[in-house]
Formats: sequence, structure tokens, C-alpha cells
Amino acid sequence: MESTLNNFTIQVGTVNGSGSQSANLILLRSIFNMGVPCNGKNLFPSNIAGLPTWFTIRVDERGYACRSRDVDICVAMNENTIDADVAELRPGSVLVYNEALAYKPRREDLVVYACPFTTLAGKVTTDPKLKKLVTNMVYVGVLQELLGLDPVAVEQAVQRQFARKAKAVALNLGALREGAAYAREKLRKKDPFRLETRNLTAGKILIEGNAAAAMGALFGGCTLCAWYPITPSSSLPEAFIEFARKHRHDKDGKAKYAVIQAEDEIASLGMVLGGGWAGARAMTSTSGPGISLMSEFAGLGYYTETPGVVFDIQRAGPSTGLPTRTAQGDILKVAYLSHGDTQHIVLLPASVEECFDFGMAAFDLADRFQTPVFVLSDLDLGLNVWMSDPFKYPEKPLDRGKVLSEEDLNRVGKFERYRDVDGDGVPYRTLPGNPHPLAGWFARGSGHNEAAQYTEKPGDYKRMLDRLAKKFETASQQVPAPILQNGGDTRVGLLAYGTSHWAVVESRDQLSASGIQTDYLRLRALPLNGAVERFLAEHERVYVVEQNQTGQMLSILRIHYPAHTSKLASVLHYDGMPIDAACITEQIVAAEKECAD
Amino acid sequence: MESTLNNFTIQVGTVNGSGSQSANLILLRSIFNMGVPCNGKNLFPSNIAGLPTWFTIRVDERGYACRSRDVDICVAMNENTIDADVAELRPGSVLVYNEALAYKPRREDLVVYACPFTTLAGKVTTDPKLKKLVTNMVYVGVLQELLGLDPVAVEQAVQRQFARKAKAVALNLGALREGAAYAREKLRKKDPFRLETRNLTAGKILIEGNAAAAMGALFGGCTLCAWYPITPSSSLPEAFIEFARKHRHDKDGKAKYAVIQAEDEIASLGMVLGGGWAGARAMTSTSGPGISLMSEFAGLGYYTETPGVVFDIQRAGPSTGLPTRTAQGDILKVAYLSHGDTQHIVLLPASVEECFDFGMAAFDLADRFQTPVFVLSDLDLGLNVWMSDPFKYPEKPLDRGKVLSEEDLNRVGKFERYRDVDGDGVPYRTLPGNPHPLAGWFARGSGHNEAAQYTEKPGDYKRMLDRLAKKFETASQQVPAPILQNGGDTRVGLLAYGTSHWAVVESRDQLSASGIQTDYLRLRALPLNGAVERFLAEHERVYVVEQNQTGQMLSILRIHYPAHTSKLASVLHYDGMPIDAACITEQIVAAEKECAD
Amino acid sequence: MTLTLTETTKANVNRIGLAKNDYKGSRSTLCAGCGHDAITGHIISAFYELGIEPHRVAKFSGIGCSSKTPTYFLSRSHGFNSVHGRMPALATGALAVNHKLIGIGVSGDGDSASIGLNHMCQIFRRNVKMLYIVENNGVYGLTKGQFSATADVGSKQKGGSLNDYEPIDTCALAIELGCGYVARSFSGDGKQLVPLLKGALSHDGLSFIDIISPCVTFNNHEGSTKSYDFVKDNDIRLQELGFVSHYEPITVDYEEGTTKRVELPDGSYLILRKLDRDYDPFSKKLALSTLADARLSNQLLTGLLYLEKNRPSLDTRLNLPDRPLVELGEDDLRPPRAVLEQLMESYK
Amino acid sequence: MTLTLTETTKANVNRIGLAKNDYKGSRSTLCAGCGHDAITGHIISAFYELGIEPHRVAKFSGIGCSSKTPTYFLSRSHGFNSVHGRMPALATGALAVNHKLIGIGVSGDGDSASIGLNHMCQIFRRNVKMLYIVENNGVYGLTKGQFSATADVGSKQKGGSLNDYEPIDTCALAIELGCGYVARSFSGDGKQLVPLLKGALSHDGLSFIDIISPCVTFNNHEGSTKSYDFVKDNDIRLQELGFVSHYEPITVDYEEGTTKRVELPDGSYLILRKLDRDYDPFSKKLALSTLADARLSNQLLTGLLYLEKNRPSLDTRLNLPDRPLVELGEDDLRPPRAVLEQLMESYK
Ligand SMILES: Cc1ncc(C[n+]2csc(CCOP(=O)(O)OP(=O)(O)O)c2C)c(N)n1
Ligand SMILES: Cc1ncc(C[n+]2csc(CCOP(=O)(O)OP(=O)(O)O)c2C)c(N)n1
Ligand code: SF4
Ligand code: SF4
Ligand SMILES: [Mg+2]
Ligand SMILES: [Mg+2]
Repeated sequence: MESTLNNFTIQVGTVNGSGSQSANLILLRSIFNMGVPCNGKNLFPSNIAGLPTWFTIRVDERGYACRSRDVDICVAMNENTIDADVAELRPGSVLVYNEALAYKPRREDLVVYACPFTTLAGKVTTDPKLKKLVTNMVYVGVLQELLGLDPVAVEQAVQRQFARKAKAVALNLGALREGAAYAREKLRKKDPFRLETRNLTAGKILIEGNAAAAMGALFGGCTLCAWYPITPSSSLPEAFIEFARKHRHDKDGKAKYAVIQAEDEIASLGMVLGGGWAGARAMTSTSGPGISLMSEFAGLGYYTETPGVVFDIQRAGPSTGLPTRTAQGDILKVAYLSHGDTQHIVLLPASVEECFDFGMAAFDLADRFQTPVFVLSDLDLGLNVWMSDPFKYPEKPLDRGKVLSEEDLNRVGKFERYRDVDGDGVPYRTLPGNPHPLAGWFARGSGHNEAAQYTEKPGDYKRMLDRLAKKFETASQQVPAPILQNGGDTRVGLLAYGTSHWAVVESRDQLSASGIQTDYLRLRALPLNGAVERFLAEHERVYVVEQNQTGQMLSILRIHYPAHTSKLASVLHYDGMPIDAACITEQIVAAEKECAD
Repeated sequence: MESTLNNFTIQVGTVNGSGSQSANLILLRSIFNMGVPCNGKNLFPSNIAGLPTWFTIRVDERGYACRSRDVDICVAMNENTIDADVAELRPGSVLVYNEALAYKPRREDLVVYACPFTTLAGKVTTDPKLKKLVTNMVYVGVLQELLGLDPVAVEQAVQRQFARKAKAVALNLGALREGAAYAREKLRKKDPFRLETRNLTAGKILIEGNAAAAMGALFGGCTLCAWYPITPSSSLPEAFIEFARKHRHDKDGKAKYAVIQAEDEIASLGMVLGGGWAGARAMTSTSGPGISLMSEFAGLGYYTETPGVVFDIQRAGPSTGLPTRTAQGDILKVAYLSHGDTQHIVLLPASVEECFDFGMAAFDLADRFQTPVFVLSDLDLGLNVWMSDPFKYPEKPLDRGKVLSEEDLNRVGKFERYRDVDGDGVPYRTLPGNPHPLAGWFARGSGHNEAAQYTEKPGDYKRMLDRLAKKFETASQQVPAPILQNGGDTRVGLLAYGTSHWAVVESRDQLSASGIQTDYLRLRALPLNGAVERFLAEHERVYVVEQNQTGQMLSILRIHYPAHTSKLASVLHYDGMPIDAACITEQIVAAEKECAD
Repeated sequence: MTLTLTETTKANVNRIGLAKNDYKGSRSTLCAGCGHDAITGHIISAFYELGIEPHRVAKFSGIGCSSKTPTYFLSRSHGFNSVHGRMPALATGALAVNHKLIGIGVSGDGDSASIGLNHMCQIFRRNVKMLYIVENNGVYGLTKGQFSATADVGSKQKGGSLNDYEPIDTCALAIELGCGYVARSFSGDGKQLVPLLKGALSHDGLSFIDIISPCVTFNNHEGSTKSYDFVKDNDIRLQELGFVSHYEPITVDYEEGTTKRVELPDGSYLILRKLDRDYDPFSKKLALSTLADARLSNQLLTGLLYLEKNRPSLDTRLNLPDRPLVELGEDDLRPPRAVLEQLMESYK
Repeated sequence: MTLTLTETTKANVNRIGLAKNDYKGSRSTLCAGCGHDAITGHIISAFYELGIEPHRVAKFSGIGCSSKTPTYFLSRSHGFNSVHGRMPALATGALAVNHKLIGIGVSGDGDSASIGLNHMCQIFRRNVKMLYIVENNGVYGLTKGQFSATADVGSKQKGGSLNDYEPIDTCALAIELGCGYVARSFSGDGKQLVPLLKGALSHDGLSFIDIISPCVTFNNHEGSTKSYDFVKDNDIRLQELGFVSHYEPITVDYEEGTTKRVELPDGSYLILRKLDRDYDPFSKKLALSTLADARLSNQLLTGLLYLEKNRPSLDTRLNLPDRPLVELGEDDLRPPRAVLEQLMESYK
């Protein structure tokens, strides 16, 4: 059996809008403060208040960070879900529940702790609103006692959570202590789950992907953020606003950035392209429905060769789908977004660190290749709290790409906007306001020649398309390269991208334990490049792991690597929950067994 | 050398807005009236008046109907293009030009006929506006004489063209006769191109694809047409309006149809889905940029399972591209239009007859599968004049799909909107207004279960997606099947769809002449079905012919038939002009040679 | 369930024998105290009291907290919760092919004045016969409180930032663009809102009601101009309203001079009782200038703003037969063989 | 080339030493006689006469015959012919990051009042400093003459069908939504239009000019309300207009009482000479009701409809520094290492 020391999953079931989020974050950070690796996932409804919500904390000394399918400790605070929550527990799991709920425990195979949370909360405040809020803190106190949370670590976490409000700190610590005291006095530890101080989180940070990406945009030199609210993307521009307010004002208090809440996603991308054309680094952030609305402008950006950055925080579903659930369902769509022969550079961050890095790199690539760059994050990465090494300050300066200034033009003496001067498919551009008499040119989404003049001539038109293809060929060599992890056996390869990574990491260990050694290539961008082909060539069977129904990345691989397509198989997960390791392991073990048969 | 009797191509270069279109159509129809197969292609600028435009007539007794790369007879009426037009002629070609142009013939290898068109037109009218218009008729007269056009056939064509205006008929016949007389008296026939009466067009029609599709919609029972103007789509709804005005009014003069010019393409598709949900057959028609804008609603239609028909008359380009040039560049985009795991039924007409047939079938399929159906035509098919057998009246009644009436509900006694009752993935629906107490249900683009209730449950959500996949599996068996033409050799297979068909037909003969026998499968719809796989399995090499840059159908084939993907190769054409046979033949001959090497 | 109903069901059933419960929907999942829930209650009252058969109703919405509400009333009707901002298009299509349906669209200020502004404006022009409600809270509730395009200049976001941009007055746009029934009301004022809703359902054309509907979670604080407190302090009623259905005898007594009876196309009456000011809802110019003045002086004017009875609705403009298009049978839908033959002849 | 220029170039160069030719663009490909070409000519005159350096100008457009025209003037400027209806978004983004550019957007009635209506309305609210021109011919020229949303009810299409839907009065919307410089003019009236254009370029905020611009090919027949003949018969000028640039001495003599001098933010003056009526362009209410009356009586009012000088433009609202964002260097764009370290600390 697996050790249960510093290795278990807690799930807290509450009602959204009930203030449980601060208790959950305090619990998470307390564990983190003890030096034990952990991360937190929020499972919430597409609703503002009153519906069930769950927070899961995965504590794992080995550093596994994907969702764990099984819950070890269930804290049940919501009458409406307690039955279902309990039904899903494995034998031996722990149930901590609020006695105030109309619930009678029926399962004998669980370790059950009933606690009078509401009564205990009543001891610290009589204000009914406050009481409701601090009820959640009581369970943190109970868990502190049951799991062996370091009280200092917890107190630090509380201090931090309510930083600016001493009263709130006192109140919450009070509730916490009530819970701890109750557990100490009334509950007898009957379960195996324990925490012990380690030194594994020193120097690390806890952060959501959207905040990390916004920070990337800040350090990436973004000066225009045009956006339209949508779950789960909104917190990205909102974080950008917060960072920019703090770190991007000049000494006169003027804003060295512009944020515009647009009327819709069409306008958001329009503003971004306007900004990019004028020479700024501009971004927007959205999710599925917004991506669909951006299709037409995406094509304009591609064909006029205008830089811009689009963050897509993917959520589940065709159409509105499940706005508060995660997926990797836009990749095929975004890769070719817009009618006609259009394609895009797509970055695929798997971690909060890559949200930051690619958040910056996206702007460099957009400027370098003069084209919209899409960064495909997802709800799991964007909204959940991940442990990470601190982000590294970029060593290289901004790459502003091929922009000709007045002096450049004086020197070069000629300029044609869409001419492939360097043979890499990437032309030069000038920015509006450039006073050189040669600088002016006219951008258009209709047919144009090297000199940016309107044309309908078949040859001109085809030549421009062919140069665009060459540009993307060049880009494929400069986007973030895939990362290879060798497992020492070339029979089975795994391919994944984005947040599926974390489940793959754990699954590879599970597979290895069941005798299947795997190599693993993590894709980090489109267009794909040579390393992918090599990986495919070198392996007998390659499983492509992704969180969508139709195997969208598999489709892209099949399009691009026909020679290797027969060795590709899909490992899919598409029910809206983040993918877990067992789901991959089971599918691969079954498939490998078939191969062996 | 090929026979030049009833086998040549005429190109007339004029200025758009100069009234040349009626002369061109008269010329085309005169040939048709002689029983000689022919069709006409209009090459016009994205402009209203004043820019160069060309009309080509391919006369071909064998029935070849694709664009011919070479022009045999060039009628040059436009000073701005005459030099370029002449430069492209092969030796031995004919040049007929207007002496009034500032042009000096320089090529010795052509048969040149200079005609005083303007002067001759001046003989029939002094009104400068009229004179400009009838100048074009003079060249028809000249060609009548030079090519041996039957004067009766010509006169019929003139009568028909100006049906309601006796004066116009007289004037144009006058101009025509001036041209003929001039040619008779002043020109000595020096070229080999001749027409001779045949009996090959009896009973046939000449029609544009957009008119044919509109007629399909009329006979398909469409009652709502919501549209937004865009080239080259507008003439489809406009034809529908015309047909409906004539054939869809009740005895009180009321309209048994509704046409709404929407504010944009988003609203067009929204209206269509509203109409489909309410129980009508509704359609819209658009082109690339409109398709992009429809992305979000397309996903709503897919996921709520709402019928609707979208005609996409494809034009060239990413973005605005070349609005008046043709392409097959939307197929990959439309197949998966919208974010998330969305897919669509797509019909691929190759002929005006199929525009009519699929125009009807699209509504049956939309109702049967309760989903948006896309009909992908293109500019070449939609706007050009094609010879065809007359359209056949449908033998089967309308298929309105699984709609439960009040009586049905009384009988069945239960109803869940999204339950897979029949095991084919296709659920039942009720329409608004149904008074049965069980009839009401709520459509939503967010997660829903069998009973159409909101849900975020992973299992519910996944089950609906899996049923949708099953529905499309069922659909793949009921969409128009591919058509096989056996060439008796299974080494080389050709795959094509839509208008590429016509070039393939001719190219197969050319290939055969150079010793390459081919089988040919013409795709007519997505989702693809078993017949395609069989064809791939049976051939050593399969060339996929299409009019786009990236091999979009090839990509779809690669996604769906990984086992056969290595034998697929692209034959592409993407400069905005309709594909010609030689372009295919050359690419295949070269590729086959490589295989042989 | 947090519905506030305007009246308790005195009689147990209405004129078509249905109980109020028959007009309800599934349980609301909105925040307790949300203005939208109160509006849901008033909608239920209006339909119940009018005795409309639920199956004749078609409900439409976009996306947002407000757009969720059609599930909370009339569960026996068909409904369509579509995509953000595009409800008018969907409703237009559905009601064009079945103009016998009683259409009700519920939207939010974000849905209608931000992303969906174009479609809202165009449906005013098309005058689709339906009731169009904007549940206006000045913010995007469902995405957590960002300003919408109806937020007033200087109004304060929960986080503290002020709105910089001119608000869009949807009623002024409706009047400007030719809508024939335009009203503004408040979610908490059933006495005013229910008659307005009933009047709207009796109007022949598009009727538009902008209802201030406080978002208790994100826009009910001080400094907000869409809070319960602000409305209470600044609401000025243009008139007192009553409604008499075409099937009821007129029992309301009305004084000459201060009360006006306006007949609606279905024979019902709106009763307008004069309050402080003498407002004439038949003048477009007056309506527009009154709204402009109110905005300048930070007043919230509620009541019937504008009424114009004779604008042709979409189905009239489309020259539709009485029998809705969806009821046409195959004979009507597919012209006979002879028509195709005739058409083919014309292309020969 | 079919440009109609308002005046022949008397002096050969303007105050910055450029000839009128330096303000021209490539050859127009529009129909001979198209109103749009005349407007192009007036735009050239305005920029030439104001002596604006072409490189400081950024041109924007959507899609349509009208939207093609930015290629026909100021070829030394940068320009962006974007997608249908979305020009305002593009211009907003570009001018937010470089508010020193002199922005001019040219759109059509289809582009702005049909597909792009939302974006046009929102740019009024945002008050982006730029000149926004709608070349209004009541039809979609480029797609061959379908009605646009500005076509008047009952106006006749070339094919003969009548328009059924209320027109959108873009000027009324502009005024309603807070635009501070709103005018209507006619492509053929350079005397009025050129001063209006110059005034617009001196305004600090969005200036909007709706210019009736007949489509000779599809909407110049009898029964059209956007034909040359209709305009000639129904055009009523609100005032006579003149413009005096901030760098010129005021030489126009003006009579007390009948002439008004309005100073613009850059020190230039608009000169308004009273005609028949005494119109005050500073009153929003008057502007709106005057427009409403004119519509009822089928009059076409041209001239300066509304002027409000002190609304903050977008760059002010965004609190932007004087130096445009695009000119910020790496030091400004990327905060120093210490900031990242500090941020990282806060997440530890
Ligand atoms: C295309 C698209 N963009 C953004 C969203 C996210 N979204 C959902 S609701 C909403 C705003 C709703 O605001 P409002 O209409 O005022 O409704 P309220 O919630 O305030 O009642 C937004 C932006 C979406 N669903 N679709
Ligand atoms: C998304 C999209 N839909 C439709 C079109 C087709 N289209 C091109 S121009 C135009 C209308 C232009 O009308 P207007 O703006 O009035 O310009 P005008 O030609 O009359 O000057 C349309 C519908 C398009 N280019 N893009
Ligand atoms: S967030 Fe606001 S609008 Fe949404 S349900 Fe809660 S109170 Fe109502
Ligand atoms: S079609 Fe009309 S708008 Fe277009 S160029 Fe010709 S006259 Fe001008
Ligand atoms: Mg709202
Ligand atoms: Mg127009």
C-alpha cells in the first residue's frame, strides 16, 4: 500500500458564495508552509452563489500535481451533495462532516468524524453573516489537529490571507482554534493520513496560471490589453490590470499601458490588431465562444501579417458547454482559425511557469513573425493554484522583429512591405508615424503584392501564399521546442501537451511499475517541427494524450506526419474534469495488452 | 493535333459595367442553341465598373467543362489589358480586336482580325450610352461570321436575352448584323476554328449554380431565408427571392416564405437556428468571412441539435482575399466549425444539378439529424453558367425527421428531448406551440442531460457527447455517397470533390492518353463513410485534387484513414482561377514518373 | 426559491383553469435577493393573470444571470437559451416562421447593450412582435461584476474603480429606432411592472421594457446607480399604471382628466393615472427629451415612456399569411412538378 | 480619376511645403460619378489646406466601395483596410497605443449602420480622438445595391422593391451616445464639407460626419432618397460654414448676431453663419429634436449638428502619458528584475 504520510487528497464540499474559498486557500497554504508539496483545484458551478462547489487539495511529497481520481479525506459542508460525495469515497477514506447538516452516516467502511461546525463557529461570533463565513475556518482547525498541521504554518497562512484586516485574522484564528480544540478533545484519530514537515517547498511559489500569464504579459512588454469578460479567462486581464497599476505608471502617475474592456470579442481582437499594426504589443484573453467570434479577425491578422497575442483559457464543450470545467478542445480549431487557408502559431504552456514564459515569448514571436500568436491555456491551469519554482527574469531583451525605422529606411533606401528580403518568408514592416517618404503602406485583407498594392493576379496571389507558408516553416524552428523525457525504451512513446502533462508524469511512473517503460515528448507549440517527427520515427507505438473528445492534436499529427500515423493512438479524457493519471494508465495498459495479445 | 471543330475556347476581354455581359451570354447561348456543348466563365474584378473583366466560353463537343488553360480566340475590347491578353496567346491563336483601341499588333504568329467595332456600333445608334452598350454586340456579329454561328441560333439568343424589350432586340440585332456584314466583306478567314450544328444540347439547360441551389431550396421546402450580402453568395438568396415571389404566394397574395436581410452573418445564422428550432426549414447563404462569423452559432446549432442549412459559396483567400475568385478553401474549417469538439454535415456539390439536389437534400438531412448542414459550393460553380440535364423532380417526400406531434406524445406517453430512443444517436424533438403537457423543453448551449435539463455532471456531459458522435456515425451512412468511376487499373486512384471534378474528368482522359489509367472517387459529403476507406484500401497511390493551398480534404482523409495515409498525395491549385485539367495531369504525370524512377 | 410574487394567488386558478404553479419553472439558482428573481415572479404573475396558455409561449434568452431566468418560469413552454448577445436574431427567426407564438425574450444589460447592441437595435427596426426585457443591473453578473455599457459615468465598481464611459440608454435607443412600446421599470415594483408586462403582451409589435434589477452580489453597494438604495432614492414614476384585460369588465374607476385609458390591439386597456407631471407617452420627441433631462439630473424615470400603436410588425411587413409558416404542409412547401418543368423550360 | 476637387490649387504648396499631389492616393477604381470620389477630393483638400504632415495620419476603413477610398488619398500615410464593420475596433486599438496619430476612418452605411453598428456606437462612447466618416448612400454598393440600415422607409431599390424598415440615423445615435462633434453633409457640397472636415480634425475627441454620397450605379434613380436629385431638392443647410486655422489670421469678416465663431481645442475656429433658422449646435436636445422633425418631414438637414468640446477623449480617460505607448522603450516595457523578485516573494 502507498504511504499515507504527506500523500493524500482532501476534498471540501461547500456552497459557492459561502466564503469557503479563503478557508480552502488557508488550508492549502498551511500545508505548503510546512514544506510539503501540494496544489489546489477548485471545482465550481457556472453560478454566483448557492450551488455546490468543491475544493480539492492534493498533498504529494513526490510532487505529483495532477488531479487524483480518489478522495482520501472528504470534508462535507453541503447538505445537497453530502450523499453523493460520500458515495464516491473508497473504503478506508475519511469523512469529516458538519453535524448541523441533515445527514446520517450510513457507511461503515469509512472513518467518520462528525463535528458541530456551526455551533463552534457560534462561539466566536454571533453575527449570522460572519458566523457563516467562519464556519469554514472551523474545519481547517479540525484538520489541523487530525492531520498534524503545524499551527505556526497555519497561523502564517491566516495572517497572509487576511493581510490587511487584523480583526478578520483574529476572528478566523478564533474559529480555527475552536475547531482544533474540539478535535483534540472530542475526536479520536482513526485514520492513517498524516502530515510531517519537510523542506520541499522552500523558495517555491503558489500561483494560478492566469496570474502567471498576466505577469508574462507585463514583463513581455504588453501595453494594450483589450478584452471581454468570460469564464475562465477574465482573471487573466484582471490580473494584468492589477500588475500594470502597480508597476507600469510613470512618475507623473500616468499609465504606461491601456486596458479597454471591449464590447465583444470581435472588437477585442480588432483592437489588438490595431495596436499591433501601430507598433505596440497588444493582447486579449478569452475562451471558446470568444475564439469562435474572433475567427474573422484572426484571418485578417494572418493575411495582413499583424502581430497580436490571444490567450485562450480553454473550457469544456461545444457551444457554451461547461463554462467552469476544463478541456483542451480548441487546439484543432485555433491552429487553423478563420476561413480559407489560414494557420497560426500556437503556444501550449503546461505549467504556471510556462504561462509566464510563454506569456512573454508570445509577444516576441508575434513581433518576429508578424502574426497573431495564440497561447492555449485551460481552466485547470488558469484558475487553479499550482506550486512552482519562482519565475526567472528573462535573459534576452525583447525581440521586436523586423521593423524599419526612419534611419533604417535612409540606409536601405527601399521598402516593400511584403517582400521576402531575407529568404525566410518574413518581410519587413514600418510603423505608422514613420516620417520617411518611403514608409507609408496600406494594409488590407484583400489580395496584395509585395508592394502591398491591391492585386487580383493569380501569380501575385499565389506567391504571397507561398511566402506565408515559408514564414511558418521558419517559425516552426523558433517556437518553443518539444521536451523529451527518455524512459529508456523505444517501444512506447507518449505525446502530450498543456495540463495533460501532469497526469502523464504520474502515469509514466504507474506504467513503469506495471512494466511498461515509456519515452515522453511534450509538445509546446505549433507549427510542429522536426523533433516531433524524429520521436515518431523512433517509437513503435505513440499514445497521444489529450483532454478532448476527438483527438484534436492526434488529428494535427496525422495531417503533418503521414508516414507515422499508423502508430498513433489516442488517450482521451473529456468529461470536464482535469485528466488524472489512472485514466491514462488504464487506457495504455489495456492497449498494450492488446498489442501483446 | 486536336480537332478545332466545335472544340476551342473564346475569351472576351472587356471593361466591367460596360454591358458586355449580355453580349457574352448571347454568344454562349447561340452556340448552345446550335446543339454544341459549351459553358461560360466570368472572370471579374472586385469592383463595380471600370476595371477589366473577361468572359471565357469553352466550346467542347466532348463535353469537357472545366476551365481550359489556353485561349484560342481572344476578343480584345479593353485597352488596359490587350497587351497582357495577347501576350498569353499560343501561336496560331486568333486575336479579334477593336481598332478603336490604341493598340498595334506586334505578334506575327497570331491570326489577327482588326475590326472597327466602335464605328460599326455608330451605324446603329448615335446615343453615346447605347453605342457603348451595343459595341459589344458587334463582336458577336463578327464571330458569327468567323466561326460559322447559325444566324437563327443567334437571333433566338438575342430575342431571349432582351425578352421584354422589342427595341433592344432590334438595336442589338442591328449591331450584330453590322459586325457580321463587316466580317463577311472585310475579313478573310485564316484560322481553323469552326462551329458546326450538333444535337448534343437538346433538352439541356444552361444555368448558374446559385440559381440551381436556390431552386433546390424552393423545392426543398425552405420557408425562411435569412442572409447578408456577400460576393459570390448574394445571387443565391436573390434567386430564392425571385423564385419564391413567383411560386410561393397563396391565393390571397400572401407570402408562404419569409426573407430577412440580417444585420450580419451572425444574425443570419441565428435567425436560421431560431426558424429551425421553431420547426421551419431555414437557410442562409454566405462566403468565407461570413462562415468565420457564424462559428459561434454553428456550435450552438450542433450542440442544441437544431436544424438549419448554410450555403457557403467559397471564394479565394484567407481574410477578404480575392472576393471574385474561386477556391475550395473552407472545407477543413467548415467540417469542424466552432470551438470545442464540434463537427458538421457538409455536402459537396460538383454540378449545377447537384446544387439543386443537395439544395433539397440539405433540408432533409438537417431535419433528420437535427443539426446545421453546410453546402459547400464555390464561385466557379455558383456564378458561372453550366450546361446540365434538366433537374429531376424529387421522387421522395420531404423527410421532416423525428418530430413528435401532440398525438404522438399522447401515444408514446413520454418524451425526453435528448434521449437516444432508437439507438442511432438521433433523439426526438417537439416544436414550440405543441399543446401536449409533456412537449415543452428548454434548449441550451450549456451542458444538458437527456431531459434537456442543465447539468455539469461529468457523466451526463460525456454521455451527450458520445451520443452526438453516434449520431454523426449514423449520418455518415445517409449523406450522399461518393461516386466511383472505374478506370480498370487499381494502381492510381484520384479523389476529388466539388468543381475540381470537371478538371479531373478531362485530366483522366489526358492521363489515360499518356498511359496512366486511373480510378476516380468523387466525394460528395462529410462525414466520410466506408466507401472511401475501401477506395483507399484498393489503390496503391491516391491523388487528392483540390483547390486550396494546404490540402484541406487530404488533411481530413489523413485524420480519418490513418491506415492509408501514406498513399495519399495532394494535387493542388490555389491561385484563384478555376482548376484546369492540365494542372492535374502535369502534377500526376510528374509524380508517377518519380514513382517509376 | 427566492421569487417575490406581486400578489398571492387569491383564486386558485385563472380563466383558463391553470394554477399559478403551472406558470412556474425550475428552482432559481441565482443569488438570494437578486432582482432578476423578482422579475421572474412578476412575469409569472402577468402570464398567469392574463390566462395565457403556456404552450403558446416561446422564451428566448442570451447568456448571463438574467438570461438564465427563462428556465425559472413557464416550464411548460418551449425555450431557447442561446449565445451571448444574439437572442434577438434567434427570436426573429423563430417568430418569423411562427408568428402565432407569444414571444418573450429576457436579456441582460451586458447581453443587450454590450455584445448584443447591434441585434437589439435591429430588432427594434424590424418590430418583431414579442416582449423584450432587459434585466438591467449595470454589470455583468455572471462573470463577476465588470461594468456593462449601461453603467453610468462615475458609477462605482465593487472593487472601487469608476466607470469612465457614457451609458447606453436602451429605452432612448428603442424610441429612436422606432420601437412602439417602450417602458422602464424596477424589479421591486410589481405594481408598476405587472401592468407594463401585460400591456406589452397585448401590443402588436416589439415591446421593450428595461427593468432596473439590482445585482446584490456585485452592484448593490454605495456609489452604484443600480442598487436598491439608489433606485429607492431616485425613482420617479411617470404615471400610475393599471391594466384591464380584454376579457374583463372595466372595473377600475377613473377620473376624467387625471386618468387615461389606452386601448391596445387585442382589446385590452392600459390605464394611466397622472402623477406629479403630465406625461404624454405618445410623443416621441417628448419621450426622448424627458429621458435626456432625467439622465442629466440623475433621475430614474419609470413607467410607460412611449407608445405608438400602428407600426406594422415584422409578420405584416413580410406579408405572411395568417397560418404560420411552420404549419405549411408538403403541398405548400414543395411546388408541384409542373413548376419545376416550367422553370426548366425557362433555362433551356 | 474621377475626383471632384473643391478648389484648384492656387498656391502650389501649402504651409509645410507640400503640393496637393502629395495628398493624393492611387487612382480610384470606383464608378465614374460616385459620391465617394468627391468626398475623397474634399478630404485631400482639407488635409492639404490644413498642412498636415501625411506621415502623422493613420487611415482606417472597413469593407465596401466607401472603405476602399483610403487608398485614394494620402498615399504617404499608413492605412488599414480591415474587415466589414469592424473599423472602429481597429482604430481604437491603434489610436490607444499611438494617440499622436491623426486618425481618419472611412466607412459606409452598410459597414457602420448594419454589420458594424455596435462598434460604431461603442466608439462614440469611448470618444476616441479621430475623424469618423460614413459615406452614406443607403445601399451596399460593393455587393450591388441591397438596402442598408440607413435606407429610408419606402425608398425604392433599383429593382423596384421598397424598403420596409426604419432607417438608422447615425447622427442621432452619435449625439445620443455622447459624441462631441456631429455633422451631416453632402458629397457634392465641398463648401460645407471641407470646413466641417477641418473642424473635425481640430476637435479633441471623436468627430463624426455622415456624408450623403450618392451611388450612381445602384441608388441614384427616382424613388431613392439618397440620389443626387433627392439631395438637391431636400437639402436644408443648418448654417453656412467657414474654418480658420490656428495658424492663419482671421480674415473672414463676420457680422455680429448672424455669425458665430467657435474656438476649437487646437486654436482654430469654426465660423457659423446663420441661415434661415437660428440653430444652436450646442444643445443636445435641440439637435435630437431637430433631427427627429427633419426625418418626419423628409428633409435632409446638413451642417454642424452638435458640438460639445469638453468631453474627455479616450487617451485622457486611459490616463495616458503624452508620449505614445508605441514609443516606450524596453526600459518602460519590461519592469526591472527587482519587480519580478518582489512579485515572486508575494506568491511564496
Ligand atoms: C461570446 C461570449 N463572451 C463572453 C461570455 C461570458 N459571459 C457570460 S454572461 C456575461 C455577461 C452577462 O451580463 P448581463 O447580460 O448584464 O447579465 P447579468 O449576469 O448581469 O444578468 C458574459 C460576458 C459568453 N458567455 N459568451
Ligand atoms: C463579413 C462580411 N460580410 C459581407 C461582406 C460583403 N460586403 C462587402 S462590402 C458590403 C457592403 C458595403 O456597403 P457600404 O458599407 O454601405 O459601402 P458602399 O459600398 O455602399 O460604399 C458587403 C456586405 C464582407 N466583405 N464581409
Ligand atoms: S451575481 Fe448578481 S445578477 Fe447574478 S444572480 Fe447574483 S445577484 Fe443576480
Ligand atoms: S457601386 Fe455605387 S458606391 Fe460603389 S463605386 Fe459604384 S457608384 Fe460608388
Ligand atoms: Mg447585467
Ligand atoms: Mg453604402
